[in-house]
Amino acid sequence: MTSIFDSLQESLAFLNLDLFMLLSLISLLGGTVIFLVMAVNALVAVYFERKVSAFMQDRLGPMEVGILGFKGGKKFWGGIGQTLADAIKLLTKEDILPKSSDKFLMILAPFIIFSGAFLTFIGLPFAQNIVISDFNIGLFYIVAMSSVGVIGIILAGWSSNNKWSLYGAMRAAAQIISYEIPIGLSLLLVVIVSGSLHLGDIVQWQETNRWFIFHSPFAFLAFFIYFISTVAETNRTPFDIPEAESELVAGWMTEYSGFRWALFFLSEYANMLIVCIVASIVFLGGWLSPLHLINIFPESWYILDGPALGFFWVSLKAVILIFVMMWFRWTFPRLRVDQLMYVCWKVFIPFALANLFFVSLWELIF
Amino acid sequence: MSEYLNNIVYGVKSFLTGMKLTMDHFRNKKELVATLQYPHEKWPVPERNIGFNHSEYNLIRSRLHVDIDDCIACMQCERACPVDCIKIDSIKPPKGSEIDCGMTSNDTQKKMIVSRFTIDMSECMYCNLCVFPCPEDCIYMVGGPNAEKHEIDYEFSQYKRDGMIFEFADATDEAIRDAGGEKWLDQRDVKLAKHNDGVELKGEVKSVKPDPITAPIKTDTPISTAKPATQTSESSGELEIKSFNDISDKMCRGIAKKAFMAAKRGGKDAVAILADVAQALSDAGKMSDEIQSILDGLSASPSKAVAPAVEAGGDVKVESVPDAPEAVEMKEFDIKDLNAIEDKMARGTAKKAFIAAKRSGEDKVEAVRKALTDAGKLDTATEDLLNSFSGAAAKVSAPVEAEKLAESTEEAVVEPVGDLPLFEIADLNGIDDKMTRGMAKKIFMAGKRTGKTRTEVIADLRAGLTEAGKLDDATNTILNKLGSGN
Amino acid sequence: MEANLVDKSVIETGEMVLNMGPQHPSTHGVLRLKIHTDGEIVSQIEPVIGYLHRCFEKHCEKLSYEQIVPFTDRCDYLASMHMDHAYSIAVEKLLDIELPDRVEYIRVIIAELQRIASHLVAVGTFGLDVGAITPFTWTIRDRERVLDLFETLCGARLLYNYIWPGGVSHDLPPKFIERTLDFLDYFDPQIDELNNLLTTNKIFIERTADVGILPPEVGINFGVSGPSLRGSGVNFDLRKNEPYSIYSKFDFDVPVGKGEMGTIGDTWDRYYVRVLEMRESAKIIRQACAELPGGDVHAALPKKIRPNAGEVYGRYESARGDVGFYIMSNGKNIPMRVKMRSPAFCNLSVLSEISEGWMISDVIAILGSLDIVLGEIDR
Amino acid sequence: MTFDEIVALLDTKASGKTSVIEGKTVISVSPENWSEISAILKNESKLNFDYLMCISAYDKGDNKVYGAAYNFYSTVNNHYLEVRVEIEDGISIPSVVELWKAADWHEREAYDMMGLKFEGHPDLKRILLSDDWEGYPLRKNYKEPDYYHGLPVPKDKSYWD
Repeated sequence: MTSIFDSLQESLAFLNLDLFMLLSLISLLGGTVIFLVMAVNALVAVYFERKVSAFMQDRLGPMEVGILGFKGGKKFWGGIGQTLADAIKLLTKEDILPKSSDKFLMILAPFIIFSGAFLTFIGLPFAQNIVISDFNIGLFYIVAMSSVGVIGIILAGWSSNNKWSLYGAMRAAAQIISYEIPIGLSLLLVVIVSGSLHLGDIVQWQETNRWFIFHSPFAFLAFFIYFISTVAETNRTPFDIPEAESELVAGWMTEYSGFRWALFFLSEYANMLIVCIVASIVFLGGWLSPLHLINIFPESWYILDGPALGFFWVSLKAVILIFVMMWFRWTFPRLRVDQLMYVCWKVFIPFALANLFFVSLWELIF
Repeated sequence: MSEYLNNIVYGVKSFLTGMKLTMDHFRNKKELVATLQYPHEKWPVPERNIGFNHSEYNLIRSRLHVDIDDCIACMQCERACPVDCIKIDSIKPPKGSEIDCGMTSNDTQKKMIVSRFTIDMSECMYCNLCVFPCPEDCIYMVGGPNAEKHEIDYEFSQYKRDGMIFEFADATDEAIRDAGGEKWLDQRDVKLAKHNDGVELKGEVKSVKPDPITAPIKTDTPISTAKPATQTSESSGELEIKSFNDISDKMCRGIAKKAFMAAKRGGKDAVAILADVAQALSDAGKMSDEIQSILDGLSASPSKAVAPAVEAGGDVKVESVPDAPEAVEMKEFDIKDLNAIEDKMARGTAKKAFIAAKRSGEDKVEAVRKALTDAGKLDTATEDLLNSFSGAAAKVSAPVEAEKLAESTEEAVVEPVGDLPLFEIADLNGIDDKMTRGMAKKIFMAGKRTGKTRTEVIADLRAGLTEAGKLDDATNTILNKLGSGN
Repeated sequence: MEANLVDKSVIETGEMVLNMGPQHPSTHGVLRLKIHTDGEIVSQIEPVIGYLHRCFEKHCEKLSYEQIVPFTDRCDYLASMHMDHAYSIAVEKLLDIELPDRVEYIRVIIAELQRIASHLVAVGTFGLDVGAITPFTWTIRDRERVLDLFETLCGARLLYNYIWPGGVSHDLPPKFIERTLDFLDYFDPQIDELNNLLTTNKIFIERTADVGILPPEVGINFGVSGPSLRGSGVNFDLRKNEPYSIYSKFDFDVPVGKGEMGTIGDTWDRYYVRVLEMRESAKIIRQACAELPGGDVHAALPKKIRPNAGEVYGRYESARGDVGFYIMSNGKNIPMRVKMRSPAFCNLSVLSEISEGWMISDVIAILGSLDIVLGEIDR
Repeated sequence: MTFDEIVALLDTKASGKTSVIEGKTVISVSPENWSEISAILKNESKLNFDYLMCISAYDKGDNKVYGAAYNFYSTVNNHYLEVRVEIEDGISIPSVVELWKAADWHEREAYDMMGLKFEGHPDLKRILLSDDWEGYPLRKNYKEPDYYHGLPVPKDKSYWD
């Protein structure tokens, strides 16, 4: 598995730059790519979410705004330019910092959250060879980086000097840190079985055996624990208690507006994408086609697996998972903060630990 | 343990039920979509569009409409309105005159001319109560029997609140005059003038008079425009940092502002500040003709906070403010204008003279000037102020009379905006002499009962006490204090 | 050693006062709650009302009896018909008018449709309060159909001025009964959908059952009425116990809280009573539509309302509870005093009693289950 | 119980302390007897007025006499009673908050709007108007203030009338 970083290094070798310049150039290129991915993801996902929610709620959603006169079709694609218009609106909005807020931290917070999401993308493969930098400990790196954001959330809540924000930040800290544990335990299962933290190796294991979700009943359960915990990790309904618009106004984002708020939004949707891609790579066979569900087909059938289609499979799986997350959001009420903790500590963690034990047994026996 | 598991099972089951439902709505159930894409699709109109019978009347409450030809000015609708949003004036032709007011469509002979039929839709609460009592069926929410004539009007909007006042009467001034409505016309004109006065004010405090002296015109620009006269600031007698905004060059502006701030912090007065600014600018070598003229303009009228300033720079935008100069001239000399006088004592004297002049109907400006000269308090600033009004005085006299007329006929006298609230009776306790205190309190109560404003009450007090020879210095100070609002 | 690490004078622990409102997504209007909290736990609540005070009672002293009707509309803007009806009943009692049968039937049909519309908002916004957004849009969608019916009826969608002392302003439009029945046929399955989506949802039950329990005797002592009181298991409905208008002719049940998911009188019960009441209202409408007599609706409209000196206290079961109009007349065409006993005013007063010790999220749920309308509280 | 029975019962329990207003089914109680009568109304098992529906403060219009009309209902015995307590301005009425919690807000409202004072009320302050409001708006002799916090109160529509 080669990374974009490596291939760029090779292909730019003809420039005869010294190493420092070369690395800077490549980092710049890589960073731009990540930023574009995040921005496009947010644009598309917000539009998608609006339409999904609208259809589930017997509405039509955005129908008016178009791009360059093109308004989209009658139903689903109507108002295709809405999120673009929203983005422009957010960027041109007045930037408000409350008078008695801690200005430095308040400005800093969105960037911390943003860089948490940004850095995670470095180790995240979109397909076999489409990864910015290929780590040996890719899984570990992703889990570590995706929890950086919580610092930003606490800073945002604290520095706003608003009681609602503070509540939101405290809830978010408790929630995100708690849900790290079931996520970690579920991913540990995969590491035990495949014997590697390298995402490429994990997919390799699934290629030779089967999708990990079908490894054993315990792996099946682990997938759900992982997925629901990530819903909580990304602060989405039914676990959106840090935002809880009917209780805390807007939680830790209450005092933010304009560009800074847009950064929160960007990172929220980026986090969604990250956890869904990780789920599809680790549990759902990554860039492998659905034929790898159970490996019993003859060799010649696997033409669907080519490197070109890898990206397609990963994104398809991720999009389906994102849709499920949205589906959750527009179906369920919100949990209370103590119930949220109950679900984590009294349901998910015991189950995840039991899973770990039984999967180890399973590996010993079979 | 089983309860724990049961809970989980029940939970998962209920989640799946819910998710199935939302998925159902996502995939089919499109017929349930309730969205109406408003500008493209419009609300269907309920189909009851037959006649004016109560049982058949098409009920859309969108906008009131009056078929004025049918109106007999019976005032039923005005009386029925709970929020007084309908106003009807009518003029009955004198007996024996041959004016024909017309017939209604119900063949009723009209006996009056409807000179005014206004409906303020911004106050209407769409209760429909005015529709029912009408004997001629001429007022209705649009959508009635004349729906084809008057479209159903869901969407009427205006930029100003005044725009929501709809006038339905179409009687010409001629017709009204013929019917003997001169008096009504005069009253209407007074009201209109008053209204227009308010419109020009745009809600700003009327306390400081705009500068009547034309703005210092920059010689080398062909056209210069005075900014709307209403842009006066409340802190009269002070130079403001905003005044320098007219300087076009950024650098110069910065220097000027810096110098201004420094000078202001030093507690200098306007002239000294300007000198400082000029000094700073010439030190920096930035002094140009343009700036000089601006500074000159500022120093010429330092008592006016924002001098009507010159649009600096080459390209001058001509903002036509045709009414502004006229409005300036027509502004009446008000007692509050005297607040601009710095010296407390002088202000008191001036106000006293003003009130006295107002009562006796003399020329107020002259009276004030005389009183001040007698007291030896007439300084240049005050002189300027008075001069600014003496020109206007002649023209003012006509509207003043008109206003008096209006006052005599109307109960509602507009209270001067910006006057301070009436002070408490306890504030008079500072007066030492018992007799004086008692007298003052009596006057105060009388004033309060008749609903006078603070300045009026104080003027009364002053007049009353002077008459009794009880107005000593201490009392005067107290009154002055009250007059200035603390 | 450890004692030195924490300077107690700097780090103080104590209660925090949280101002919920007047601008807050879940206070259902401009209500302000001063909440004393210890972390998330609420120790004391002080509702501050009056932000929407519009001098209703003072207005009434300046307006004639007919002109007051539009103002009663604006008290409870989610159940305007009920306010009209309550006021009209009180004035009719004062005037001693006998109404034509058709008027009574029309009034009952309209009032029950309005009850459905009002409860739909109550149920939907309650879902919103606990974080479920989809049920809200579904209920609003259904309410819209009721409002359409009202629009054909009297031309207005929210503030109707339809029921007058002595009658109604207009007769039913053509096809109104058919359309009403169509709506009811459409509406029944929607309640099932709502139940599947929200009422029986595990998270919803966790959030609402056993939360904010209102014991019946406390409710009565505080003057709580309507569905909020019936949720506590008190079988008290003016339509049944003191039938006004022609409610004694109809066959319907009064749903009360049974504590199916938790304790009797909890938030879930108060919510579910409303859902069940919508079905009962539909039942009443069907019966009334079947029996609707003919006649002139304007027969009993008095030319001028000028009651004799005296006073009357009229009670009415509105969507929020027991509306009372206390009207004192001194023989003029303008009432001497109109006092409105607003149900939500009393219902809200019990909030601090039942929500202390719960969490902030629960306070929102409890507030939502009381179904207050600020227009009516502040008048 | 009918109104006459209630009156008879009250006569035996506290004779002479209540009177029936002529021509009306309303009982009048003087403020000094009100706390005793209210306790009887609430606690006497035959009466058992457990539901205080409404307290309506009213102004007789003579600038002197103000009153409060209490509307009671018994959810157990299903009967009604209206009691009036009339006072001269400045005298306070005993509060019934101890007996009916519903009275808490109603009494505050009566104080706010009509200036009736209730003795023994735990927290008698304004409820609908702001705390610094002057005067009691529902009194017949109430005059709207010209200024509120220095802001003129718009009373006329000069351009419109």
